Amino acid sequence: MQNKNLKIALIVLILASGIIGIVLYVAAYFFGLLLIAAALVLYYFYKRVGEGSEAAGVWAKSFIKKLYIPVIGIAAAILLGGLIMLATGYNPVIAYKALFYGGFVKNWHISVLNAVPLIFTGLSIAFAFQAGLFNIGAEGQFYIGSMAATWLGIRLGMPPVLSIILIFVIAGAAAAAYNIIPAVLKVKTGAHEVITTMMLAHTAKFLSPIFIRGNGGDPATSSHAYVTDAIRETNFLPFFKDLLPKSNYRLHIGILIAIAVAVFVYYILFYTRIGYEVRAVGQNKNAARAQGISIGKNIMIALLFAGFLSGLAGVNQVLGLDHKMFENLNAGYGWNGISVALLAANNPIGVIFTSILWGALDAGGQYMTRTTQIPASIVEIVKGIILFLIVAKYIYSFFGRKLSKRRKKNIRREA
Amino acid sequence: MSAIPGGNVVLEMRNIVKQFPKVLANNNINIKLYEGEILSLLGENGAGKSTLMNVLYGLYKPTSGEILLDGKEVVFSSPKDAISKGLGMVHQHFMLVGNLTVTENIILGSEPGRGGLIDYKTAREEVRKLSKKYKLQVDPDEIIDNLGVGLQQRVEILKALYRKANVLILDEPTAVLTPQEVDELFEVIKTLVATGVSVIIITHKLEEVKELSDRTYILRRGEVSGECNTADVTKAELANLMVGRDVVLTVVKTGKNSDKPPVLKIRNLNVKDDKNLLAVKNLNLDIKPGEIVGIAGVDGNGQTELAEAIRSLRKVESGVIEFKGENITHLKTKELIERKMAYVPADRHRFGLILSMTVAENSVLGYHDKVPAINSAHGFKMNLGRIATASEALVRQFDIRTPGVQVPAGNLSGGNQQKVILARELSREPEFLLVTQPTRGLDVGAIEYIHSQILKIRDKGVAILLLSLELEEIFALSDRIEVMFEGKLVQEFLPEETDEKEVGLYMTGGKGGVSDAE
Amino acid sequence: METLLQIFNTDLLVATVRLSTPITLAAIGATICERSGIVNIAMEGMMIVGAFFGLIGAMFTGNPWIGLVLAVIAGGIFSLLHAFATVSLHLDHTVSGAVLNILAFGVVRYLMVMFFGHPGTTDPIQFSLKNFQWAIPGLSKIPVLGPIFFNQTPIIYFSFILVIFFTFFLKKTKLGLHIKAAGEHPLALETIGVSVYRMRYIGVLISGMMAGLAGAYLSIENAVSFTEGMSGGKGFIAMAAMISGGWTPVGAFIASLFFGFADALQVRLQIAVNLPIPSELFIILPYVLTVAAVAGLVKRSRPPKADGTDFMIERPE
Amino acid sequence: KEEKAAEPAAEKAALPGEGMIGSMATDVGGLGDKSFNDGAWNGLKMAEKELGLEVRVVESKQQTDYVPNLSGLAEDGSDIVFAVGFLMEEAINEAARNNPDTYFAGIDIWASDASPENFMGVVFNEHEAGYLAGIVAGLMTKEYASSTDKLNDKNVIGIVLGMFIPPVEKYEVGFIAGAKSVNPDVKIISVTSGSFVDQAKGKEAALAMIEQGADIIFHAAGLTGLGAINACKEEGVLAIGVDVDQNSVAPNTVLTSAEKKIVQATYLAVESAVNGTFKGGTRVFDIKDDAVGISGFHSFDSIVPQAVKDAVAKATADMKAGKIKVPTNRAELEAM
Ligand SMILES: Nc1ncnc2c1ncn2[C@@H]1O[C@H](COP(=O)(O)OP(=O)(O)OP(=O)(O)O)[C@@H](O)[C@H]1O
Ligand SMILES: Nc1ncnc2c1ncn2[C@@H]1O[C@H](COP(=O)(O)OP(=O)(O)OP(=O)(O)O)[C@@H](O)[C@H]1O
Ligand SMILES: [Mg+2]
Ligand SMILES: [Mg+2]
Repeated sequence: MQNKNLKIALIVLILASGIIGIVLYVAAYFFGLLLIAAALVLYYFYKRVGEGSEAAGVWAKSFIKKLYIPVIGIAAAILLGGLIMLATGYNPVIAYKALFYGGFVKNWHISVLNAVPLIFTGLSIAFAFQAGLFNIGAEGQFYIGSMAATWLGIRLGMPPVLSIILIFVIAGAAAAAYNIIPAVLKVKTGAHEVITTMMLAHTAKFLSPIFIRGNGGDPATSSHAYVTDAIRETNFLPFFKDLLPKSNYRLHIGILIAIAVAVFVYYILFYTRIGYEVRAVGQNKNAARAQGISIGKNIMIALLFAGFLSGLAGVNQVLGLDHKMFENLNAGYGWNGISVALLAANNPIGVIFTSILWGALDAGGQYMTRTTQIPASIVEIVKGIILFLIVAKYIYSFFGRKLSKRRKKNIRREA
Repeated sequence: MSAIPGGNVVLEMRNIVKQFPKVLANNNINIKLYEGEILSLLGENGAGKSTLMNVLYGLYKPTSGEILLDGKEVVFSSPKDAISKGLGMVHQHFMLVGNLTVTENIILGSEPGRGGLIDYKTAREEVRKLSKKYKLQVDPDEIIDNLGVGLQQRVEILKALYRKANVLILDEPTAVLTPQEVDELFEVIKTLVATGVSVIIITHKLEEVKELSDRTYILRRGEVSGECNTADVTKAELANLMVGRDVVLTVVKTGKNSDKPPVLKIRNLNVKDDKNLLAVKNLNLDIKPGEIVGIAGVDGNGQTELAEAIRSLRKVESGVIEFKGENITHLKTKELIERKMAYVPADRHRFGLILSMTVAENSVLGYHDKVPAINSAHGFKMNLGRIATASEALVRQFDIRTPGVQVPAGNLSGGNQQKVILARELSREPEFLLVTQPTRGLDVGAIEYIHSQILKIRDKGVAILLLSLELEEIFALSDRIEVMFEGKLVQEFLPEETDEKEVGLYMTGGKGGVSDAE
Repeated sequence: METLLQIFNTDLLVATVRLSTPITLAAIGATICERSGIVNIAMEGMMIVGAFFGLIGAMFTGNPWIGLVLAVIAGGIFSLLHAFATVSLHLDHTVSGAVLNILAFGVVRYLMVMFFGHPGTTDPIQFSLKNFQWAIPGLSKIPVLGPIFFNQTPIIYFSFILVIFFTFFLKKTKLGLHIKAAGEHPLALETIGVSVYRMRYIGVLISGMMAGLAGAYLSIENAVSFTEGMSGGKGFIAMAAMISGGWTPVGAFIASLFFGFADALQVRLQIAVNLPIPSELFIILPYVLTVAAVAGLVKRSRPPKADGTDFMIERPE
Repeated sequence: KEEKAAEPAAEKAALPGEGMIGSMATDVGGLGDKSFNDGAWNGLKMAEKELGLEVRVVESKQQTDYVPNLSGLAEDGSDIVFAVGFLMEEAINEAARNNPDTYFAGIDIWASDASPENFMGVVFNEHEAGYLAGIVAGLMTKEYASSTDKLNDKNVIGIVLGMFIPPVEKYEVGFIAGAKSVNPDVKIISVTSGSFVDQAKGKEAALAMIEQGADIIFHAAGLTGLGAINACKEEGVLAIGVDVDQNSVAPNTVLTSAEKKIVQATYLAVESAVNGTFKGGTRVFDIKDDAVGISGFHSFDSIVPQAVKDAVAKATADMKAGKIKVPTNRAELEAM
């Protein structure tokens, strides 16, 4: 039992270096990465202490096994993207150098900023997927969340932390409420959520200008505000630069909130009754029902919580980055949220990484265009290919089978 | 109907091996079919009978081995090739497209007409001619979904005949038929044979083998364990070959009916089916503690709806269900579970388990919101550690063969999956057990184990309602048999005072409350 | 008020047909696809691919008919990815559809830059299918019906013909029968020797070609230019039309007309209603109606039984 | 940032701007809009030729790209960065504030008191151009409707707007004021499409107007407006273009265009940066500079009666003389 103290010490160390590492890293301090790596090594050590070296080995192996399809997919997509660039007259070496330098080094802060809303919409879509539902209209809930956050942000003047928390809760709830419509329709009439949430996304998008006009500009002289008034400064999310002066001035703590929420969603899904029921309904409705789990209730929970999470994406953009709401955002957080959720196989923790990857590809793509004038849209293709290759993971066994068949045939022919 | 040894061999399968990813379904099988004979393939569930025939029919590709037709080797790369060589197959599960007409189903894939168009007139004519010729009456324009199983089977046979099959494979054709329909089918088979068709029939019913076939192959665990002229062997010998040991064909029940007052009372129950028609009509039933009531009936006579109504998975139109004096008609499934009412559903994959979840997670399904699965009575956080320990105990107690409790339930074999369900339901000390088709698709060993477990809790005083399509099972377990026909309980029997023939007669409406007199 | 009444005229109905055509085409395509058992939510993406290639063809050859053919081919080829993913790779249909939508928009954006040097939108083309508007002699003179049905542009005529063709296709042809069987009970079809895979590939291919045609309508007949995102959710509205239409071509056509009407009305109401009502409230009308339609305000019917299911005879690990 | 420490001090080489970089970020409309994005890009290219600097352009895909693109262009070495379009107002102020060593210019964007020194707003009096276009439309649709069979006697004209932002509003109210000044009974249908990039939407709106009898349709809707012009072409009515001379889009349809000289304005801004005369604040281009107005009538020159041309000339003179006060927003228009 002398192990016990060692274990506690290890946990504290892991958590401390992990959290500090993450904070520093996302605030664009690269040695944060070292701390994160240290935390991982410590965790490995902790596993050895706890369950013997074998368990740690199994854990590491299964982790690596989980990673290899994404890694192959990304590598293949990069290769294919390079071929496409070659075919269309660009130098892929120059392009990728700029892309990675821009996305992961020079403009890392933009990658992080891009990732924040994606983590939320990705979580939203992943959570709904776990319940067997496809929240394809996350973008709409994002708009609702943004509107509610802006409305409150302009008006709420309580002590800072309190009103920020209130805004998070209320605006998230508003977005959740928006998803009541598809949820109820799904439960009562079976209307497919792919169509209903999608249509409601369009609706929310078109309604936002009305809201913006009502909350911006000087109503006496004009009715054409395309942007709302700024929210109160007390309602801004804190910036990293206040604590860590070298950090980029736009980088706000939304990324930490996002990571925390991702961990929370993971906990809900795999450690609580709600998550258990949601997954049960998602994986086998009939069995869940026969064992007394209410399908309707869990559809409601899943879609509402998904709406809440997408709403938080909007809250973060408003409170952290824009401090107001624009018309015609053209944000595409809904579609990209689908990508990151699928890439992460609907695992909330995975969503963090896939979102950062996506954000970095975008940021790097812009950097690439600015410096080399190679069109950033190549990134869209690379993203599409990555997605296809990872999601269609049977593609490897499919071609593997084809190959082995041919080989067999050849051998037979030779015989 | 005598065997024709030394006649022409129309078909031969040599050294057939079929390996599925995890199962060696056929291991080096050799069979021969002579012209004009009825050959039966006998074997317990999972022995590899269907697989073998699907290989023959070109649906599966054999891992190795060859098929000879009239002495020449043939390779079937799809059923199309097999059909063109004169093979016809009626599958274990009907291969009929429900929303198409009889004619469309029969001609599907070999439609008359030119240039991609279907000549419906000719098609209908041909179907009429065929059904007249073989005395298989069906309405060519009826939609399949509107037909009963007996008629659907006729369509299946017509489908094969339309394709001019001279070798007809019938995979468990009698499983869903009433005894009377079985007799009719056998007549049809005999007329077919008289016109020169050779027939392979799969079954695991010994009487049918004896009654119909000339020769028999017995399959066991993917291998041929015996081959004989049917006339030369007894049923007991066949059974022995089938399972590889002497089988006790009836389980011995001990104890007697309890005389306590009933715990479950059903009064004037009416339930509708998916088509919004009354499927359960004015049903009354009592079950006492320590009693097993078996409901016998042909599939589709309202058993599913009854079970679902009791489990509160289906709306009750009218009537009352009472449990221990409490009206539970409109309670939720969850509340039934809280009242210690357990349920073993018929279709374990669809209703019993969540295949992608682990054995441990499955072992608390339905009880996941009760201590000790969660930390407290109104708990939120699941107690994963305790769930794992408890399910490990169940695995040991119920002899569930699994590599561990943290593997997906889908990785287990059918029998072991069923054991997971049984373990989950029985370990909760239920006071009532609704059990439907508990042994479907399982082998004899597993069946025996499950039957003994059901009897064990009966002896502990649990009231049990058993719904099964297997009359044998009903007879083996029930203290009291109720026959269900067209949504009603038409007759009650004590198992020792009746036999399968008599019950079968009631099941098919041959006797009892057929007319809707009221 | 006077203007409000004024908008209910033949022009409104002509606009209804004009606006419903892309929905009709996509809805029929989706119908055939789902009858074969594959759910295709990538109609939107396939439409945009078709629209883009239609414009490329029309612009660079000067011949809109070549554009039309190219659009149909491009939609078809793109749809084969969906067929490959869902049929051969056994991927979940919705997931594949979502991925392909994303891929389609990415590919088109890149190609925009390749061809035009910028994303966004292209110049209008001078010679489009609009130039082939054809008033059928005699018939086009019938009051009301004439202008609606007999004085139209090519793809609108095609859409009428295709409604009839696909109705006939499903009812009377061997291929149609096989496709229906593939979506209803695929194993039954396989056991009589017809390849379910092939039928489903064909079903998806038809939907892709129809989506391509719908896209061509958008780019080279209606807007006579290409804009990223010009499909504006019509692919999804088409799916709603397919559902409301009970998975039949005629039903899909009628439902599409309804959505087209909502859209046509919306634009005119903006003009006619002189109240200070934000125009956005009109714009959302078709979307709201779509939600209402799938929610069952329109008659419900049964989807094909094996719709959205995977088919595999021997399941590998 | 270090590498560009060398201030844009005029280093007298062959061409004054050599070694400098001028760049722009488009708004979501992007290049190819035949309007202000294209105009600004042409201005930069003109500067490339005349002044010898390197030019770069980057497209913005979405609202959130604006700040990174503008700041990024500065960080990556540009000496002057253009933000094109009113929608980038917030972004350019922020970028300019955070990159004090780079010049920023915003087309259609006002510099406010809070704007930093290194930011120049370049704006136009669109309402003056709109006013002249309105006079042409107001006269042609009624009094001179017989001069071409593309016009009818219903006395209805239309306006298709993109997003409702100040430059668009100025075009609209100027147009209405102009039309009403010569034709008080004219019915003017105005539709806000909410988009600068949706040709199909613009077309459908124009078609609906034509159904209502409109025979001249003006647009201030970027690409959306190209759809409107197309509708006019198909239905055989007249259109009035915007920002640049859009006659080439549909020569027999576009009667004239309400113009603002973005190319020149952009060039001038670059030049000032190269010369070191760049000044912060707002630079308004108006009719007195001949920076706004209407373009020629091209093939319609013989059809448009002299009286119309005279009316335009008179209004131009009056505006220059300050005798006409053109409203700049709907409230002012209402008040008239
Ligand atoms: N497509 C398949 N993939 C993998 N395994 C299969 C497949 N089909 C059958 N099996 C397995 O092959 C074995 C033989 O199955 P088969 O269906 O041939 O049995 P059977 O003798 O027909 O049984 P039953 O009497 O229940 O119909 C079983 O273990 C079964 O689980
Ligand atoms: N259709 C199938 N697809 C994939 N795997 C299958 C299939 N059918 C069976 N298996 C696998 O084959 C193994 C044996 O299954 P099967 O149901 O035949 O067992 P069994 O030998 O009949 O055992 P039991 O006596 O418990 O029923 C299991 O691991 C099961 O997962
Ligand atoms: Mg088995
Ligand atoms: Mg079988």
